[in-house]
Amino acid sequence: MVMLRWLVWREVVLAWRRKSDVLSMLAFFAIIASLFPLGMDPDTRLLRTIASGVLWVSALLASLLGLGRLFAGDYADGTLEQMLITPQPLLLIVAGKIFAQWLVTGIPLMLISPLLALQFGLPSDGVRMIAVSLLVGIPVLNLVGAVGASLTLGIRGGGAIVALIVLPLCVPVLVFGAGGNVPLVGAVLALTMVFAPWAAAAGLKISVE
Amino acid sequence: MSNWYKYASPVHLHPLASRLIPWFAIPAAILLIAGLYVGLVLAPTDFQQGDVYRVLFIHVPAAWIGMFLYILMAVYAAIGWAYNARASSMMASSLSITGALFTFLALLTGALWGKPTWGTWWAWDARTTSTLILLFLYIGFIALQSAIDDPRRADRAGAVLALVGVINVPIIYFSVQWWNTLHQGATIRIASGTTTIATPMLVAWLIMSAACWLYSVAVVLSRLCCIIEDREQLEATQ
Amino acid sequence: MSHGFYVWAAYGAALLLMGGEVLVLIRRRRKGRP
Amino acid sequence: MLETTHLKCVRGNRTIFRDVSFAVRPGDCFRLTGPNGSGKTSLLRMLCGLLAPASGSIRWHGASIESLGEEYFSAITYLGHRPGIKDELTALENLRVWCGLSGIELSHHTAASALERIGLGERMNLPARFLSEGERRRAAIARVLVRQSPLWLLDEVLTSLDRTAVEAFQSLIEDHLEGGGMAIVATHQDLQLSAGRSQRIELAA
Repeated sequence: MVMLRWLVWREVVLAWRRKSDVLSMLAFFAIIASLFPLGMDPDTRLLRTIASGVLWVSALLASLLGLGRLFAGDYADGTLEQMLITPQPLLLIVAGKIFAQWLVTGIPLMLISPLLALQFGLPSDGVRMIAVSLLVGIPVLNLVGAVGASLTLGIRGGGAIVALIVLPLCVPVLVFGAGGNVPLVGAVLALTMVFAPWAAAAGLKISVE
Repeated sequence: MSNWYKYASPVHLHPLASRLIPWFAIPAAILLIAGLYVGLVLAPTDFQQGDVYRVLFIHVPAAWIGMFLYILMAVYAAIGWAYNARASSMMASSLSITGALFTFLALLTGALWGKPTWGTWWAWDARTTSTLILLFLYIGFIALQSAIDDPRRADRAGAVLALVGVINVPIIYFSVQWWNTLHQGATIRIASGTTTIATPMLVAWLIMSAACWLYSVAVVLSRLCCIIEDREQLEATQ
Repeated sequence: MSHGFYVWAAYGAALLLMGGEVLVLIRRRRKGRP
Repeated sequence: MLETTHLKCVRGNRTIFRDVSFAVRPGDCFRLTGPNGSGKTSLLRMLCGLLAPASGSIRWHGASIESLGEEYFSAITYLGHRPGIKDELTALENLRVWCGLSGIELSHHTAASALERIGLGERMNLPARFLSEGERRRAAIARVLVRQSPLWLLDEVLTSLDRTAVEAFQSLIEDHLEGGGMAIVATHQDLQLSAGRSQRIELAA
């Protein structure tokens, strides 16, 4: 418990002192979501039908951008090595880091999504639907993203490869989330919570060795 | 039983694999020629579909092989990781290329079948979409492995990814199916084949399937030999 | 043959891909040997 | 007691060293020397359990370190080549967070006195990015003071330390050895220790 408290404190303080990481991710989210209407006929009916899909895809891409800060910095300065040899279960450390990642990147994404949803002329229950599905679904993106980030640590061209391996794995949550089926998103979340921290921990061990 | 274990080591596996290749490659070639003859010449024109159905002689085996090889790849990768069996990991790397190739072929032939049958090259139906995602999963695996220089790390990282992928495959399939029923507009159902299948059609399909399976075994073994040789060379030079 | 183009394109693509794979492998194996 | 038998290290496809065997007893200080690329860092990382040996075994009090897992990790302090100091955190925060991650709640007071002892007293509240290389190194060294672990694994800790810091560090090691501690130090510089038994492991290129 001491460990988890310090870990989360550390991640939050680091994110706060280097705000540009999170802010640029949020700006990225807003820009992508705004580019879609510009790329097509901004007819209200059309915009309403694509709104949830566009916001979900934008959130997915933005969360990919946020993955750079998850392990890479700690890997480069040697902190990750120290984390692997603390007398604490690695699974717990990884889970804590993913939780902190959700706290500092996932929650802000979810919070600005209703604002962006207004651009698509959605009625209030449509906006609520998107916010709720992102609330349950973004943790899945953080969890699956952590697996990709751990496996590509220190690889040349890692950024592109993270996208290649994470995006296909996010198909189910994207489909259920954009389709507005919150219970199924929750089911995917439960399943991902079981497997992803384990896989990310294994990936870290492989990558740090 | 115990002497089977020695094939877990690449050095012992290489001669065995090389010796096995012709046993699969030659029948594959013969069956392929026979299958092409039966499928393109002997099988009669279908009164409903015309000649397009002949595409299915490749399409169906390709789709099956693409799917099956992914699972097989994950199994080999997992064994290689858990038991530190390098040969098994190399097998997984070898399978990934052939699997991706057949998945791509399934999509391509599917489009060529769909255009005259459904009137569109690409339909977002459940099966097509899941096959596309499967191809993306293969591409991710291949890209990850080829980006890592240390072969041992590549093997293990690939194993984790393959395992995560294989857990995901049924979920992806289910999600795509659910999505498909949600958006009824896009559904196009394949006319269920209740029409009696003429014997030459069935024979052609069986022969082509057998040829494709044998071909993939031969090619995978052959690539396995290449990978073993490459790694031995790496070790020898350093 | 009706829709001949599609049938020939499909078989052509299949043979091209498989043949290409075989060629690549044969060249790789030749190179591997001294 | 730490005991290694016939350790072999393979990186990529290159064998870096083989047949490295030694035993570290309480009061021993091993100096690990060898040219660049001879595997000093790899050997230390193996002893930490970060890197699995290609063959051979590492035992801590008779049990292999893999089987001990976290129990072994609580017995070691490893200072790596890259010190693991976060630029955005102050030296004090870095130390407290590091302890926190090990599951130890370190009071502000204890952390501050450790940093004072290592000569960072005035600058412990500056973000680490304003510290010099040597000061960052000291901030990392402060870890061995706050966590009483019997085995220290130190990789090139003396680099960019000035003479007073090197002397202070040597006296730290002496105290540690006198109290029955063990240390393995990879370094090009000489260590003049007046306590404990000094030994040397030389890795060939």
